[in-house]
Amino acid sequence: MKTITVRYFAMFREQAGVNEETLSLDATTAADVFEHTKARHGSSEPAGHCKVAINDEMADWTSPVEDGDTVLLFPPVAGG
Amino acid sequence: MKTITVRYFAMFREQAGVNEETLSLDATTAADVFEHTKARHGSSEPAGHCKVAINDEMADWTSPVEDGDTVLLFPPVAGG
Amino acid sequence: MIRMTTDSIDPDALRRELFDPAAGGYCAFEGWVRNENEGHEVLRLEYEGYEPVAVAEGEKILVEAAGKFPYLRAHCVHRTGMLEIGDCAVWVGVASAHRDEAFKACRYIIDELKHRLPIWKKEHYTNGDSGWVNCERCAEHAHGG
Amino acid sequence: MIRMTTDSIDPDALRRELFDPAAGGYCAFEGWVRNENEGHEVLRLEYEGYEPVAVAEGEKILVEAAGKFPYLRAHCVHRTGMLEIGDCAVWVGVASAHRDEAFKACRYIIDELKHRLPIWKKEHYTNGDSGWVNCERCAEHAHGG
Repeated sequence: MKTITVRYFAMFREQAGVNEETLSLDATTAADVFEHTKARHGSSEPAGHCKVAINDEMADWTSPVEDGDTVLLFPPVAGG
Repeated sequence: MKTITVRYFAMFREQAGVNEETLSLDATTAADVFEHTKARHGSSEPAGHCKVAINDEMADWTSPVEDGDTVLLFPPVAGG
Repeated sequence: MIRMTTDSIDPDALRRELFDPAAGGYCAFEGWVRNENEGHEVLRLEYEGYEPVAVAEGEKILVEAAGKFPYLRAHCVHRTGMLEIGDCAVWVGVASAHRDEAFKACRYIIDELKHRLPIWKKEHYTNGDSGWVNCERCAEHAHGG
Repeated sequence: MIRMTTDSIDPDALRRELFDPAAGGYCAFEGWVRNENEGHEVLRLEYEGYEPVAVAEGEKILVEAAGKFPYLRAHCVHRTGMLEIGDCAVWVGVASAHRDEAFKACRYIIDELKHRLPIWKKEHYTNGDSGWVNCERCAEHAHGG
């Protein structure tokens, strides 16, 4: 089990009802964390449209997560 | 013979030494007027790089000139 | 330089920062909040951004643009918070020796910025509804099947 | 609208005239006097234009651009007279619903304007010489053989 802090943005924050939460979970990659939170908060957004950052660095869904990491979940972006 | 007023711009004005002059000449087209002024002022600029207007309307070198017309001779342009 | 702000954007002041005696061409792009999106009448837009990652990713985009279309100077500012119709949400300015690089770098920067920066917008409609706007490429993908 | 002026150009005032609640994208281009051209150190530039034909031809270009890249509003101002390094010689601004038309119409307008309007520039060099600048396409043609 790893302790992972997850931060939610925009649509994900509204779905989760919190900005941030700290979870204990079995997760190897960023994708594992994302799937866990989707199940937890009933989201169905495909990962392909979303982005992820780990400790403020852009990452891939296959990037490994370590105990103590902060994972940022970004729904589809729309700047400009 | 037609009476044609010719107006010179930029490089052509400097070559002619006048802004404008009124000439009596045998000319059917704008090209005829241009060739006449080139010979008169020793210019060698090819017509292909230049433009011509007749009475403030853009014209072609093959456009006919009439007695009393004002022909504007534009050397290669470089706006902007 | 890229930065995020909650203040209104001052394009004229930003433009002056790009002056360079070797610059012959300057291209600027501004994204304005418009009154309509995909058939919905929009009242205002709410922008949310995550600054640490947005700024890091924006700097990468500026460097990429300089590699592809060598320019002299480029800046970008993105506003967040609640914006009204006509407000400038994003400004990109590029000064370069010749106009081709200025246009192309400016276009590259705004195109990349729109789909790579962690910035989201929520539209507030005249009927009282609101909704998060999906990214352009997602929409293209979805429309394409 | 296109106009010529001997006064300095005020891009911010011009930009405000293009505001439109349906506009989501705004693209502007400015031509600045730079300190160098083809290896010559430039001190200042002297622009000469013939306004009646320049304005008529400019209006045609704006109409053509609207046909190709439908925009909401576009303006263009060209300055003539003696300009110093850093001065804005030409300004083009386009507002449209989406950014693609704004970029493309702006580019079309400046490209056409540069080789169709009866406007000429004379460069004054630091060594005291001066020379009329030939049009871009003539130069390209000449370089191409």
